[in-house]
Formats: sequence, structure tokens, C-alpha cells
Amino acid sequence: MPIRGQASGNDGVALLDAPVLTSGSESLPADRCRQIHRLMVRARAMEERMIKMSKSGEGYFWIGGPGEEGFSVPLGLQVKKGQGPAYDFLHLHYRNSGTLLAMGMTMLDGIRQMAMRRTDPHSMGRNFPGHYCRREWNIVPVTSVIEIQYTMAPGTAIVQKRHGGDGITIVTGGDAGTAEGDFASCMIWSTRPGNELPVLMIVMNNGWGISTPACTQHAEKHIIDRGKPFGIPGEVVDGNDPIASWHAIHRGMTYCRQQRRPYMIEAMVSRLYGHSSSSGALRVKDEPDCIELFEQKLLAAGIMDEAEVHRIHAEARAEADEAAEQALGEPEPTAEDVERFTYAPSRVDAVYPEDYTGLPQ
Amino acid sequence: MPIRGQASGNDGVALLDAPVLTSGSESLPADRCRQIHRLMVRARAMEERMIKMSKSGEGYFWIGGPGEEGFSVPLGLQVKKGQGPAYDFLHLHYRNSGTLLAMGMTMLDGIRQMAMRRTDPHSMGRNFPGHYCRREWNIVPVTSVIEIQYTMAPGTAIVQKRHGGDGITIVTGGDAGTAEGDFASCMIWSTRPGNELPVLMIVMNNGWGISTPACTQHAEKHIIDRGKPFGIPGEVVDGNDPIASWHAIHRGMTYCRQQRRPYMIEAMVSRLYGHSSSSGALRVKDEPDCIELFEQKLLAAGIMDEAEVHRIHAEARAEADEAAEQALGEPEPTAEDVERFTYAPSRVDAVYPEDYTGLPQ
Amino acid sequence: MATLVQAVRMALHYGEEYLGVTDIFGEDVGPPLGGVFTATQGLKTAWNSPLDERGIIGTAMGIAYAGGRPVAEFQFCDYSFNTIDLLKVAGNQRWSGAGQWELPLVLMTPSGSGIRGSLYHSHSFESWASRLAGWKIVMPSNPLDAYGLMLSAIVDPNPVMVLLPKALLRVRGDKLIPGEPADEATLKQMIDAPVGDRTNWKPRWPDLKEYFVPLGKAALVREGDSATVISYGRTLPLCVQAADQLKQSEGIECDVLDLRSIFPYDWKAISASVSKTGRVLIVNEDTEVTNFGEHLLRRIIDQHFYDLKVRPRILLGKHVPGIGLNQNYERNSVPQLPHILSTLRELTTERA
Amino acid sequence: MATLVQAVRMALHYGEEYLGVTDIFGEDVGPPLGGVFTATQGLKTAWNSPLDERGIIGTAMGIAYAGGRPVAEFQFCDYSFNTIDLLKVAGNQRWSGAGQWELPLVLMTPSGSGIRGSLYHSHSFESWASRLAGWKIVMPSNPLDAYGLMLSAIVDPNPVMVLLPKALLRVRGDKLIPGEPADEATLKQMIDAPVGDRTNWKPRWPDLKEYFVPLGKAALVREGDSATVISYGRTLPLCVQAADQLKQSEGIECDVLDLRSIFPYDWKAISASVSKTGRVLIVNEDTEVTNFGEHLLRRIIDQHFYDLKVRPRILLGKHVPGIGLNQNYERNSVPQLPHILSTLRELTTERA
Ligand SMILES: Cc1ncc(C[n+]2csc(CCOP(=O)(O)OP(=O)(O)O)c2C)c(N)n1
Ligand SMILES: Cc1ncc(C[n+]2csc(CCOP(=O)(O)OP(=O)(O)O)c2C)c(N)n1
Ligand SMILES: [Mg+2]
Ligand SMILES: [Mg+2]
Repeated sequence: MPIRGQASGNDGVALLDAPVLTSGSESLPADRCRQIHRLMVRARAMEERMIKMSKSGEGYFWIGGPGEEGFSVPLGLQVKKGQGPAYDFLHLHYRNSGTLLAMGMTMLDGIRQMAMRRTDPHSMGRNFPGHYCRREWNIVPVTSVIEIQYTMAPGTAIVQKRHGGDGITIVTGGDAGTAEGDFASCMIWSTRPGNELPVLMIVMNNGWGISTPACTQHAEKHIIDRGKPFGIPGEVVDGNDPIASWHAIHRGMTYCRQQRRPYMIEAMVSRLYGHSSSSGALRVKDEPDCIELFEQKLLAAGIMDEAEVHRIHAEARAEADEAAEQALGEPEPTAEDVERFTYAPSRVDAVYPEDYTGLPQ
Repeated sequence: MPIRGQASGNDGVALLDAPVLTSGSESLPADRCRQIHRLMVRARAMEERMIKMSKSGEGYFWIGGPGEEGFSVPLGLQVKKGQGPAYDFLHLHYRNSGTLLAMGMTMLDGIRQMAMRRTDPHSMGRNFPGHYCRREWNIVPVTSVIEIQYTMAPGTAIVQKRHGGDGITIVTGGDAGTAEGDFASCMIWSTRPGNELPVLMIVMNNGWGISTPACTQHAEKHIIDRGKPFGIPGEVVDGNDPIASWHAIHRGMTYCRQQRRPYMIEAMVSRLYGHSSSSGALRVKDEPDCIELFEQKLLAAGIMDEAEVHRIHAEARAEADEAAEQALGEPEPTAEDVERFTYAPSRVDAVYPEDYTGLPQ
Repeated sequence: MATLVQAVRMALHYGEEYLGVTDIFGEDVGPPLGGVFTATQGLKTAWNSPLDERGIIGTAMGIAYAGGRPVAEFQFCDYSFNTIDLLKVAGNQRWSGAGQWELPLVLMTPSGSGIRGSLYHSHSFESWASRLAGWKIVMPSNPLDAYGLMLSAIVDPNPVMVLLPKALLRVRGDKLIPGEPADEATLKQMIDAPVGDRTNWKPRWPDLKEYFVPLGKAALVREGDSATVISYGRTLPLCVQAADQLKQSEGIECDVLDLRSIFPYDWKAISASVSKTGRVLIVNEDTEVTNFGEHLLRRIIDQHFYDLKVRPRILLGKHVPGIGLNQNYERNSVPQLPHILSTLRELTTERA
Repeated sequence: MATLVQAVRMALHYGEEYLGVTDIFGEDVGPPLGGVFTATQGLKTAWNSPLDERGIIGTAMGIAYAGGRPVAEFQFCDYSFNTIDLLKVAGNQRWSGAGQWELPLVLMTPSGSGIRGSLYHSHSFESWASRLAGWKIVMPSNPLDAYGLMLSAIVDPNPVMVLLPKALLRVRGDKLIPGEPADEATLKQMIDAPVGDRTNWKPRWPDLKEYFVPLGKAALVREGDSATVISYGRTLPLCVQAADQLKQSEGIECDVLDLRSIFPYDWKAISASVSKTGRVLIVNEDTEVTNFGEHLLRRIIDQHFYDLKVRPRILLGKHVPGIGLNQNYERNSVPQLPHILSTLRELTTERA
């Protein structure tokens, strides 16, 4: 899987003769665009299958990222993936399916969580969908508690900075959540004089907090303006444009990797199925769809034709259906699992040397 | 006691022929300066008497505002004092003795709290010194918990804005405390589009949080810069200069009273006895003393002579000694007071119709 | 019959109209949504806040200081854990100022499990809340009590927390709220916002009447000499079911106390029943280490140790870090009807 | 003999040198102060943080995720109440990720009353902490245990909270810490920062040895058949004093258990002693509504109801919004030696 380090297009300069797709003054090689497109479509198909599950009773609650793929996929593709401080740490929110698929997660693993199976590698059927956790990829558990990931991000970045190398900490969250003090904490802890930290602070601005429009609660013109007093550079990007997003992410990552200081990106994105299944998970009509927009460009540039687009969608849907079928056939957690994995084994614990086993006996 | 509304000097323009004291391009009438000076000296004398009590065993812990009088006195003099939303609300921190004395508190009442007497009108001997509470003056209880006053301030301002008139909410705190999320909460809640609030956000920047220098933890050039993304105007003022402080406060109050929007003031002040009695409450030598500086000006301008200055100090010390003697002779709270004033009387409470009386019986 | 959440909404309306409520606010509390559980639809003083629970309770305190009468909502009790310092301060303001201030504020929040809420929508809050000295804490288990407790919470001049059992929000009671139309469909039409566009929707409120459930008053919902069952909230109807089943199958009759107020709790009612039966079962779904039910048990041990005929029983949620989404987790984490029934049978049949 | 706070400092030094501690941090934890109680003076990995408890625990979690081994400090437990959500998350990270992550972090914080701390430096935290599933909680009552518990907290790969009884921080023990110089003055000279300028000061650390007090292990500090006294932290020495007095004056001898670990607690030790004596006194200074001591009592009732000879006793802090500065408040808010003594006398002499 192509990840950061493959040079072509990373800096916006295409190789001579290789076909490129252009957006404004920036471009990406056609192959990269195809890869991004396919991942976006797969992310969407997986989420749409999960929405169906939430309505059919094959799952309960759904929340996820349709409308954020134009940003979340380019993000996942550029992550320096691995375990430990030499690699990037990810403190994600619950709309990052595109990122996970781009990093190489299978649909099956995403859907296993939706289906609350014991095989769910993220939480063993414990957590809501989209609440990913992958230690091998430095993805710490996504929690439903809005914004607290911003409070933890400086910690991983401290270790990364001390460790050396170019690993960075990436934290994502929504716009409404920036009203919690944790957003400010992240800025403060990442800019302590002499102890600046390589934290890429990302805000996915969809203009909503559930039913509440951002414009009714937030006076900031741009959320990233809040970084300025702390000397944190940043940019607002059209998250519906994967090419612009790719480059913004690339600039942000490069800055954090090299300067070992924080950077902010505010990605303007859509929320295509409303907040979650609690609000009906209905397809909204009045917000731009990053996949449609990207396809128009790909078609216009002759990088894909209609047939290929259709095929990719069909394949993605089939993959999602198959993953759902497989997941639903897998075993559920049992009563014995309730207490499992509460404690890591400890040589100094007289009561719980291995794991939690109920009240002390 | 002269309070806001006495026009002379409020706008920096002195009456013809009336003697004035000038600082930079601003000035105050000589009478106002004398009044401010006397209050500053009285505040200092009261605090110094309390420090002595903390060392003699007549009290325990001391914390207070020596070094902040140049700002806190002009603040107290300009408060629109009274009870209810037509008047200013004060959410203060623990270094505001100057403000309270300027508002008319007697030294005796300040020292009663230090002496932990039942007669302490702020807390009945319950709270630390400087933890004032005066409902008749809209002073909500000062809590030791850093920064939470900023979270409550929008609430009083909402009622004031709705009530009409020109009452505003004033909130003060230290510099280190702005690292708590509550400082950001105050900015956000005070600038909700269409619901901006008359909150005067004051930060008393003494450059320290206990032993930790601000410059090691804070990247912001000025703390008030954090207000800019929210459209909150503000200014940094030399809190050691009562004339500059007077006018900054006046500008801030006028803006809040008239625009019904927030304003920020960052007052650069000294911390003349260290953090508190826990750090020894020793007189520091390397920070400017606002009283000395002001006296130099008053003397140079011929508004006072040395003898008068001495007399004012002597009177203030005598007043403090007398207050301490009186307070120490007053009764202490008793075992019966432990539960008193937990609950306000309630007509719908079957167990505690009057007050708390221990566990339900 | 109104659902519990409709009852809350009607109480808030009554509060706005007659009891001086000035602000009903929180995340998504105002239009268009009117609360994620619809508790605040159509209320004239309801407004949306920033996503900031600390700001919500802090602002409520400020409003109360300045003479307003706020009802603040935390969308889920699960999201109140960053505000405990402010909750403690709200509880100590009158005390610390030696009686100068009242702080008439209501904080309402859905509590407990039962909505397939996974880790962060299944927490219980009453044990935490009970530790907040200076607060009063109530938790209704049916719509009429919700109405009456909410009205009391509003008129009480102290901070009152209203915990709404998540699992029971859509459950209907068997008693009409004073003024409520007898027909469910009529009520729905009058006060439930329509699906879709609501911009021009206005509720038509029934002519509601004042009805207070006093704070600190339990309800004896079943009577019998065989045992005392103490519960509230989600587990209360389960206890009633268990008691009814036991009566039917074995003819054993028990007192079932719906505590309704967590603090102050109705010690008189508890004490009287325990004195009578000598057998005690306490049930709630909060986690079991340092649980409010254990406090109740302690009081019973303190004052009725020698009245107890057999070992008192207590059924609580397991001490685990969370409740998992797959229902096999929840079913095995919090007390279920079969546990309650078997424990009650054991308790009532044990030889004294 | 070292004071409790010196013991903590030496344990942290040992942790830095031999157990992989990477970061000791919090407000005023680094130079020049080294902690408001001096617990972190002279430690090579100690650093000052912003004044932000949420940032402190969040950062500690991040450091632990990334492979560091942090010891974070909340300056006073009184200032941890805005972080309970993060504490809960720290406790559930391993569980929610189904075992993928460990979170080896230590959070230390002074707890309890006894330093004339008024409203905000007198809180107890163990009852709150005990509700945090996924955490382990310890509270030493003497320097040697503080050293051994801190070392265990450091090597345990789970979040461990070390509650340090404020009132005992400067108290000396009667046993040397392994490697501690026998002479107090020597120790002071070696590891206490001088008053005044410290810029060139460096501690000289004694050659300390590994010493673990296992988590979940109580200490039986007095032995006797007449009653079981269960306590920890500040009230433990008071219980010992009471037991000693009773022995001397009346010849009545009691088991006194220093729990040391709040969670997991040493149920075996409690159970064995209660089986033996049939008489129980539980003492702590936390507020009494929903108190960890009530949980212990509940376990005793659950498993030893029929072993109890007389009504078990419990002495706790009053349910009040705060502890007032004037000592008349504190003396009448938390258990004092005379209460403990008279209750113990009553308990041991009551006719079974
Ligand atoms: C601390 C907290 N408070 C409240 C909630 C309930 N809640 C879930 S999502 C949400 C809105 C989040 O809005 P935003 O941060 O913009 O993210 P988005 O969902 O729009 O991506 C709220 C209020 C929560 N999960 N956590
Ligand atoms: C929430 C909280 N955390 C920690 C403390 C302990 N503490 C008391 S004062 C102080 C430093 C405050 O610094 P600053 O805000 O600059 O105010 P200053 O004392 O300098 O006026 C600290 C850390 C506290 N009182 N509250
Ligand atoms: Mg949003
Ligand atoms: Mg300061």
C-alpha cells in the first residue's frame, strides 16, 4: 500500500509526462487520484452498509464519516504507519473510516465492530462503530467523549519529540467540540516555550454539532485562528477536495515532522447522513458530496470513464455486503467477556496478577 | 465613597484648574489620586497585618494581593456597586483586597476572615482570607479552585444583558490559570453570535503560577491576544500604574456597559510577598512596588509631601492593628455551625424544610 | 398517558409559565431539535449552548446568582464527569458564603443503561451525585413522578439534580398528569414536534396544574410484610415486576419503595418498612464499588441491625470499566429481572 | 527516619534510575520548587506543567501510550474534580480496546484533611477514586509503605493512583527504607533542597534498594481477638493509638488492618479477621454518603453477616459541603481520636 515516502505528487510536482489531476494550483498524479477515489468509494460503501445494519437491526447505533472521505483518505495515505514513537500516533474522532481504510483496514474489521462481534479487533463488540483502536498502527482508542483526544495528544508527541526521528501526533475532532477546554489545552501544551510539540491538530468542520449550527455558537471566523496567539501556523482547506486536502495535510505533516512544532488544519467538510442513526441517518441533499465532485473531475480529465466509476462503486458495495455477511456469521462476546481485559498482568498485584476477576475474593 | 458616576477624571480630562497627576498621556485629578493612594496603602497594611497573623499563629494560611493594589483599587472604585442584575457582578480571585476596600469593606471584615471568626461576613470563619463573598455587592464567593470563575461569569452577564441597563460582569484571575479550559469557555460563551455578553475579563499577570514562571509555560505574547479570534477587544496595562489602570478599566467598563460585549484587560502586576504563606510570604525585592512608584509621582507633583505619606501609612497600620485586635476578640464558630447554611429553606423538601440537619432521620 | 419525557417537557412548560423558569439550555436543547430525547421541544425559554458541559453548569450557576431560574441539561450524564468540581462548588456556595446566596438551579440529565448506549451512554450517575453535599438529587421512575419532582426541583431554592432513567424515557405511566388530555394521540399532536420541518410549529400546551412530589418522599408502590425492596429509576419497575410475580406464584408480599429522592432520601419510610419486615433487598444499576445502595445498607445496619431477620441483599451493577454495546455485555453487567426475582425469593424464604 | 514525603521522593528517584520512569510532572513539580510538599525535589525527570489538571492527566495518558512511564501529580486531590472523565477513560482504555493497550501511569496526589486546608485542601478522594474501574488505588500511612507502594505503582502496567495523606506527609516512620541512611540529618542533607537559591544544588541519593509492597495487600499492624479495625491513611495511626490505649487501659486487644490498597483491597485479610473477631469498626475521613467504607461494610454483610457478634460500627466524615478553616469545623467534621476510642470501647464491650 502506498504510504508517505513515495515521492510522486507529495510536493505537488508531477513527474514529466505522467498524467495528473489539477485542482486550483495543485495537482496529484492520476494513479494517486484513482487510489484515493477507490478508497473514498469503499469508505462510503462500508458506512452505507453500516447505516443499513443500524436500520435492519443487524446493528444498533451508527455514526461515521460519509462526507469526510475527501480529507480522511488523503490523511490515512500519508500517515507514517507503525507501532511506537518512531511512527505517527493517531488520536481520532468517530468519523475516520476513510483514514482507517486508507491505512489498510479491511471492511470486514470495520463492520465487525458495527456487528458487535467478538472478532471486532477494535473493541471486541464493546464500542460503537467508528470507534477504532489499533495498537499496531498507533491508533489509540477513539472515545465518544468529545474533544478529550486533544488533551492526550501532547503526551504522545512529547515521547516522539524525545525519541527523535520524524514521527508526529495527529489529532482530529469536530468543530463544535472545540468549545470544550481541551482544544485550548492542546494548543497550550503543544507550544510550551522550548518544548514545542509535533502535533498536527485537525478540525473537521462540518458546520454542525448534532442539531446546532456552528454559526449560532462560534464567533471565530476560522477555528484555526485560535492558534495564532500561540504561534501555531495553520490553514483552512476544502475537505471536499482530495487534492487540496492531500497537499494541506502534506504541508502540515512536513512542518510537524521537520520543525517539531504544532500545525493546524481546518477542513471544511460535509455531513452527508446527518449526525448519526439517532438523527435518522438520512441522506442530506443540500451539502456537497466529495465523491461526486471528485468523480466529475476525474471524468472531465479523462482519468476514468463512467463505466469504471460504476464498477468501482459496485465492487465496493459487493465488498461491503460480503463483509457484513461474514461478520454477522461470527460469534458474539459472552458473559465471560464482561470483565476481560480490564487489567494488564502485573507482578506486583496480589489480587489481580493476570486480569480483573470480579471483586476481590 | 466616590464611585462610578463622579465624572471628573473618568474620561481622563481634568477640570480646568483642578490639580491633576499625569502618567503618559493620561491623568487623574489629584483628589482621586489621594483617594486611590490611601486605599492602596490601607489594602497593603491590611494584608501585611494578615501576613503577620499567619506567622504568629493568630491565623493560619495567608494569600492576598500586595502588588496588585495599583489595579485592584481603581477597579473597586469604578464598580457599579449594588445587588442584583442592574449592578455589576464580581467573580474575583483571591488577590482582590484592594477592590473590596475600595468598594467600602472595612479592614475589620477582611481580618475577621483571616482570624476565622464567626463574625467573618464572607464565610463565617470557613474560608481562606481573601476569599470574599458579599451578596449585597454582587460578589459571588471566591473559590480557591483556579479559573472556574470564568465559567460562571457568562451566566450573570446573560441575566444582566436581558435585564437591560448598564450592569456588567467583571471576572478576575491570574495568568497561570488561563491554561485551564475555563478561560477559553468564557471567551466562547461571551461571544456567541447575537448573544454577546457584557463580560469584562481581567487577567492579573504577575508572571508566576506559584513557583513556575509564565514564560516557561505560555507561548502567547499577550494573554489577551487569545481574545482576538473571538473579536474581543482588549488591552495590556501596567497594573503598577493606578492612572493607566484607572483609564484601562474605564475604557473596558464603558465598552461593556455600552456595547454589551466582552472586553479584556491584562494587567501586568507584581507579587510582592510571593505566592502565599505556604511559600513563606517573604517580601520580594526584585519587583516594582506600585505604592512606592505612585508615591514618587505624588511627591514629585507636589500633591503630597513626605509627612502626609508617612501619616497615611501610620494610620493604615494602626487601623489594621486595631481591626486585628478587635477580630481576635470575637467569637469563633462552634460545632453547631458545621452544617449550618447548607440548604436554603424549601417548601417542597420533606426532610430539610429549613436547612441541613445531618443525614436524613 | 404521557411518556416520561413528555412529562418532563410539560413540567418545564409549567415551570416557564408559573414558576419563574428563565432559561432551559444545553446542547441541542433549543430549536430545532428540542433535546436528543425531545424533553425540551417547543419550550419558550429553551436555547442551544456551545458543546461545553463546564460552560453549561458554570453559566447555570451565574444565571442563578443573578436572579434567574435556570434548568440546564447535560445531554447524557456520561458527559458530566469533567464538571464535578463545578458541581461541588454549586453545592457549597451557600455554605461557603455562610448563607448569603441561594443557587436555585436545576440540572437534568439522562442516567443509566438500557438504550444500547455502549461505553458512553450507559453510565449511572446517582452514586457520584449522592456525594455532592449541598445538592438534592431525584430520580423518577414514572411520568407523574417526573412531573412532580421536576416542579419541586424548580421551586426549591437549592441546586437540584434530576436524573432521568434513559431506559424509561419513552415509557408511559398509569396515572394522568394533572391537566393532561386523556388521549395519548391528542397529547402527541399537541406537544410533540412534527417530523421534518418545524420552523412554523408551535406546541399547544394542555392546561396543566401544579403538582409537587416533595423532595425526600419515597413512594410505597407495593405493600407486604415479607420484605422491603428499595429501588428507584430503571430498576424500580423490575422490582415491582418481581414482587408481583412472587405474590402471584408464591403468595409472598413485599414492600416496594420507590425512593424517588436519592438525597435527601426518605429514611422514615425505609426505617418503618425495615422495622416491619426485617428483610431487605436494595437494587440499582450503578457500579457496585462505593455505590449509593451501600450507603443505604449502612444506614440500615447502623439503625436496624438487630431488626434484621436474615442477611440483607443488594443487587448492583458490576464494577467494570464500561458497558459493552453487544447486549451480552449489558445483560451481564446490570441487574436483570431474573436476578431480582431469584434474590427476592431467596430473601423471603430464608429461615430467620 | 525519612518522612513520608521523603520516602515518596526516594521511590521516585529509584523509579527513574531502575524502573523506567520517564516523566515526573505537574504544577510546580520541577525545579525550583520540586512540589508544594517537596515530593519531587532533585529528580532528574521532574518538570513543571501548565496550570491545567486536564492537560496533566491527558498528557500522562499520551506519554504512557507512546511507551513512556509517567508519574503525574495533581497538586491537591481537591483539584482533580474536573478530570474525572479523563480518569474514567484512563481506566477503560485497556478494556475498550480489548486488551491492546497498557496504560502504565501513576497519578499521585495529596488527599484528606489535617493541614488546616479549608474548603479546597481538605477533600478526601478515595471514595471517588474507588469508583474508577480499571484503576488501582493505594494510600500509604507510613514512609516505608509509601516507598513500597510507589515502587509497585510504577511497575504495575495499569493506571495506579497514589493518594498521599496530607496530614502524614511530614510524619516519620519507625522503619528504615532499604538503603536509607540511619541518621535523619544526614538524609536531609543529602536529599532536601536548601532554603533559598537552589540553582546549583544537586541531591546525593542514598543507595536505595528495591522494595515492593504488593498491591492488594493489607498490613495487620496490631493483633487481637476482640475486634477488627479497618482503616488507612490519616485515620490509621489514630486507630492504632485507640487500639493501644484500649489494650493498656482495658486489656482489650484488636486487629488493626492498614488497608494500604483501596482497590484492589485485601479481602482475604478482612475476611479472616472478621471471621475471627465478629466485631468490626471501619474508619476513614471521607464524607459519609456513598463512602468506600460503606462498600467494605457491604462486603462484610454479604459474606459475614452471620459471623457478626454485634452491630458493626463505621466512623466517617460528615456529609457537609466542605471543611471550614477554623479548627472547630474540622474537629467536628472528621473522626477524631476520642470518637474512635469510644466507639471501639463500645464495640468491644457490647454484649454479643
Ligand atoms: C463531552 C461530550 N459532550 C456531549 C456529547 C454528545 N455529542 C455527541 S456528538 C456531539 C456533537 C459533536 O459535534 P462536532 O464536535 O462538531 O463533531 P461532529 O459530530 O459534527 O463531527 C455531541 C454534543 C459527547 N459525545 N461528548
Ligand atoms: C484548579 C486548581 N489547580 C491548582 C491549584 C493550586 N494553586 C493555587 S494558586 C496556583 C497558581 C495560580 O497562578 P495564577 O493563576 O497565575 O495566579 P496567581 O496566584 O499568580 O495570582 C495554583 C497552582 C488551585 N488552587 N486550583
Ligand atoms: Mg461538527
Ligand atoms: Mg500568576
